[in-house]
Amino acid sequence: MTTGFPLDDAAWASPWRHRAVGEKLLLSGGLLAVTVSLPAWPGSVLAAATALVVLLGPARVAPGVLARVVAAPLAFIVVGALSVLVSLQWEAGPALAVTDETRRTALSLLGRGTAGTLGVLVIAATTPMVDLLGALRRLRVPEACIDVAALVYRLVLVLFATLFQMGEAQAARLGYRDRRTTLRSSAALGAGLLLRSWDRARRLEEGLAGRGYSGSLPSLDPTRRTSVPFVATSLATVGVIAVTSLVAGGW
Amino acid sequence: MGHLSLTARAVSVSYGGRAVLRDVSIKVDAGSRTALLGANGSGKTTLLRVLSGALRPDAGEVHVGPDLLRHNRAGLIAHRQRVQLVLQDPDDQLFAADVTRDVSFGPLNLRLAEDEVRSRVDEALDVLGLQEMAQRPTHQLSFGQRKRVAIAGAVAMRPCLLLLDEPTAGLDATGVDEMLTALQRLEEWGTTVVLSTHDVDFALAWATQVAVVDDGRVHQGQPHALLGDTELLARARLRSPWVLELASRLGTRGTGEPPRDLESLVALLTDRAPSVPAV
Amino acid sequence: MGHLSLTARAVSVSYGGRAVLRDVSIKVDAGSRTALLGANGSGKTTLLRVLSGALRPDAGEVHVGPDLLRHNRAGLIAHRQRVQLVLQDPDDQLFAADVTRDVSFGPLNLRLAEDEVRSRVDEALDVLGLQEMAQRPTHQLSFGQRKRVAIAGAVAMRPCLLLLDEPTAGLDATGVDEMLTALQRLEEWGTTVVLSTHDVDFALAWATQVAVVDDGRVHQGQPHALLGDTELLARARLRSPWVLELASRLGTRGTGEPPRDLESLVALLTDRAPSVPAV
Amino acid sequence: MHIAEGFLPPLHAAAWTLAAAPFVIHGGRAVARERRERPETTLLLGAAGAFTFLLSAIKLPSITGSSSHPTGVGLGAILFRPPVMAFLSTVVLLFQALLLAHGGLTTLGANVFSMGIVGPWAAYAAWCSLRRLNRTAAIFVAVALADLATYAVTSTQLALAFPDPATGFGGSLVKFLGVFAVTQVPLAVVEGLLAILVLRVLGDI
Repeated sequence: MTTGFPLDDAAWASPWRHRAVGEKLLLSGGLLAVTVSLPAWPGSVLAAATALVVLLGPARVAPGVLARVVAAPLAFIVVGALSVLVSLQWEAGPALAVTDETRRTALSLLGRGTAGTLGVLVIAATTPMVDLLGALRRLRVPEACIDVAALVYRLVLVLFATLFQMGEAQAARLGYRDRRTTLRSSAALGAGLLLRSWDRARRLEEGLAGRGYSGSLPSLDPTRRTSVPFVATSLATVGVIAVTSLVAGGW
Repeated sequence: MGHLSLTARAVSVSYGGRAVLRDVSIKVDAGSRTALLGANGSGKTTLLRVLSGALRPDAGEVHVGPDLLRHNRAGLIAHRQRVQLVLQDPDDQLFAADVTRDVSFGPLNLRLAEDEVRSRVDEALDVLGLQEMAQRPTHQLSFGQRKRVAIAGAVAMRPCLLLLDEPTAGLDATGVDEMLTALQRLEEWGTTVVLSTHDVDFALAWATQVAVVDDGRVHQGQPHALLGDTELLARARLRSPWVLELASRLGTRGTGEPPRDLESLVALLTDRAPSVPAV
Repeated sequence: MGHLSLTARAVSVSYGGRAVLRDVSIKVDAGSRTALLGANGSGKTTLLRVLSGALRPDAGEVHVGPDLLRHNRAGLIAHRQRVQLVLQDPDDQLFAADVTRDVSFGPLNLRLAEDEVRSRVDEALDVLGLQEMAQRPTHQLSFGQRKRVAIAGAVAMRPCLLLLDEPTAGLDATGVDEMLTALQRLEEWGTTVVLSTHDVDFALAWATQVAVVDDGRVHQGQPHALLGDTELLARARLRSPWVLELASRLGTRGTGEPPRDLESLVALLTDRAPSVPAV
Repeated sequence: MHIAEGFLPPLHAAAWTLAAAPFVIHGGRAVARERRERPETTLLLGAAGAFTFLLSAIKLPSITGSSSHPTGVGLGAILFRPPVMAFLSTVVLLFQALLLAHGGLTTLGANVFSMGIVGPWAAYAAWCSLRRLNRTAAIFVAVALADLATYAVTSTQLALAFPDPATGFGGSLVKFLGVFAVTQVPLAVVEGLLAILVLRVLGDI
């Protein structure tokens, strides 16, 4: 059974899962940094290509999963870029125009958005959420906040299964045959979800009390050694992209 | 309602690259009692979801009587009025505050007149033996009662075929007895029931047809043939029904009709006793 | 750890005016295997919660060995290091994203050093046969595996007594076998296990002591005495174990040790055969 | 509607992060304080966060044909109050970025500002001022306003980053508001109706 979150499944199954979070963040963050801050051509294209090679190569993310995951953000990127491409003029009434400048900005947005999304996937598809939260904990983010976030993760997975089954059971009884029934069923689903969320929290409180729960949720993070070759390769790759786009960069 | 058979042909399903059902075919005869047997995670629930139309298989077809199930709006609406699936956990299926409101959810979606909705609800509660609970809030009911309310919600759609995922799981002896009574009444009422279970003893005692799900493949046949096949059962991570195991260990096999429950085993064993030569 | 007995004396509990337990006493001997039998809603879980300290009874006392359980902070902390309760639904106890993180929760709350925590986690996973799953995400485990992880979380507290609420409910044959192996290893490891169940066959085969919960009252005794008492069982809405039922129907009762599972029943029945005078 | 990763120039991304930070830190502090006083808070907040995240997975009946999902922040603001929503929305947006590739990390601050701060405060203000007149109407207005405010702020953020070469910020704002109105305005209406029904099922109104 799938969990409903292909990226999460990919992260847990990733060959890079046991790598130190810091080194993966370095690579992902480095790609994001060059994408956002350096000229889009050729920086974004190089960053996007690098992220794609990393994801499909050593990180072994299935191409189908990748395609499914990028579809939604890509829609936003395209719509956003199109809005920038078309300039709204005002000469005796509204008029639309495409200029060299808007074309360049739209293209650079397309490049930056795509490269940025792929860059985030380098960390998202290789690192389970809980490892990232562990890293935040080491960065001195307050314990209480990390505990809540970790619990949100676990409960999302538990409750998603519930939500999915509730929706399917409603559909079986024709709860989504038209707009009216859909709205009614969605509301029952939302209310049911809220009640089940509370119920889960209450039962978990009792379940954890026996093991000494008193508000905090400590757990043992695995120790991971940073790989020098990985860090060096990441720095070199990001450096090459940065230098190339600074030297050859147009816009 | 009327009697209709349900058929799946060459159905394959995979999740995230893993094959859950491979080229599976199954035929549920109208009026039969079919038990779908398999270990947890064997694909029983997936097969039920395919049969109910909730899951569109990667390959293969589902037919109700002569009609092919089409996974478009109209096709699913038609299919769901004939085939209803009830999931294992009743709490995933009860949305309304009380029993009557919950059971009326389906009939209301069928756009029936209020009178008709009421009579459908009464009928469903009656078949499931829940009339006295009609006004009770669902969360005050026992687990076994909630399971029956969930079934009543499906029954109010007046399906020809009712698919039940693990209807006896988690029930105590009383709960199982009440569920058996309900199944009996559903049968009299003209509904063909398919249920999944990992309880081989229950399947042997109840079913007239058995399908064993073993690692994504389905073997269908007579209860005694399949449940006496120890090799198949071991492959499917199921144990033998104790009546068959005992009959075989005591060497009674082959003498007449094989036993299906305690009563028939006792009859068989006491029949055999006189055959031991007396002094 | 060490061996300690667990006793409840004259315990009464009521929820919202309804008496759930009335003047109940029970004694769990160190090293015994105690099965708490009862229908759903009979009060089994409530009794386990009282024994674990999770619920303070309206009246009555709980003792571990010679020590009275006091419901203050220090008393509960001391009690929970000796007595651990594992609930029926593993998702009520698993909060962490992977197995090791979850099992480490209890030992970390005991403020143990990291090395000690790690060794406790390893030990608990080892006893439960979960070493290979140490790094697996919780949500990808099967129901049976999650049940064992929940038990491992309790075992990492190194209790003398482990209370398991319906450990076999919802498990298929393989899951039950794995659970039995785990119970066996817990016993070898020196933990006394008390479990609740409504499966009379399982209780007969496993337990050395049985307590039947019948409408808020508890009857404790030897498995054969209680599980052969058809009147008591009927009152408690339980059926008879099939081996005892069959033995009684075949008239073997009274000839030597009563059977407790298929093997001993076969031995009994085939032993009987030669006793029929040969020609 | 979240701004995708890489979409905002670095200065804008940093500025919105700085703008959101005080609210999120305030929310985080409130969480820590709350927990010291009531230990069960962690579990309730975890459930509230999971609920908010999953609410956005419910598909709503679409009026325009495109599928839309509730943001949940309006309902969340009424149920859990805006300071807590600032923190919970940050968690939810982080999870959406990493579990669904929806939104981004450099754009997290901007998205938190629109969906986690302006949206909930707008909802809460509407709820507080209208609830005495008519609770049903107050819920509808609060939840719909949370959506509309979120959408207006997101469009403003994009317009500030990409002013139109001819008509500047104003022209750009008109463009972005117009383009995303197709999905966001009907969503606000439907989510308002949904919130009324949810609270009615729960017996609150």
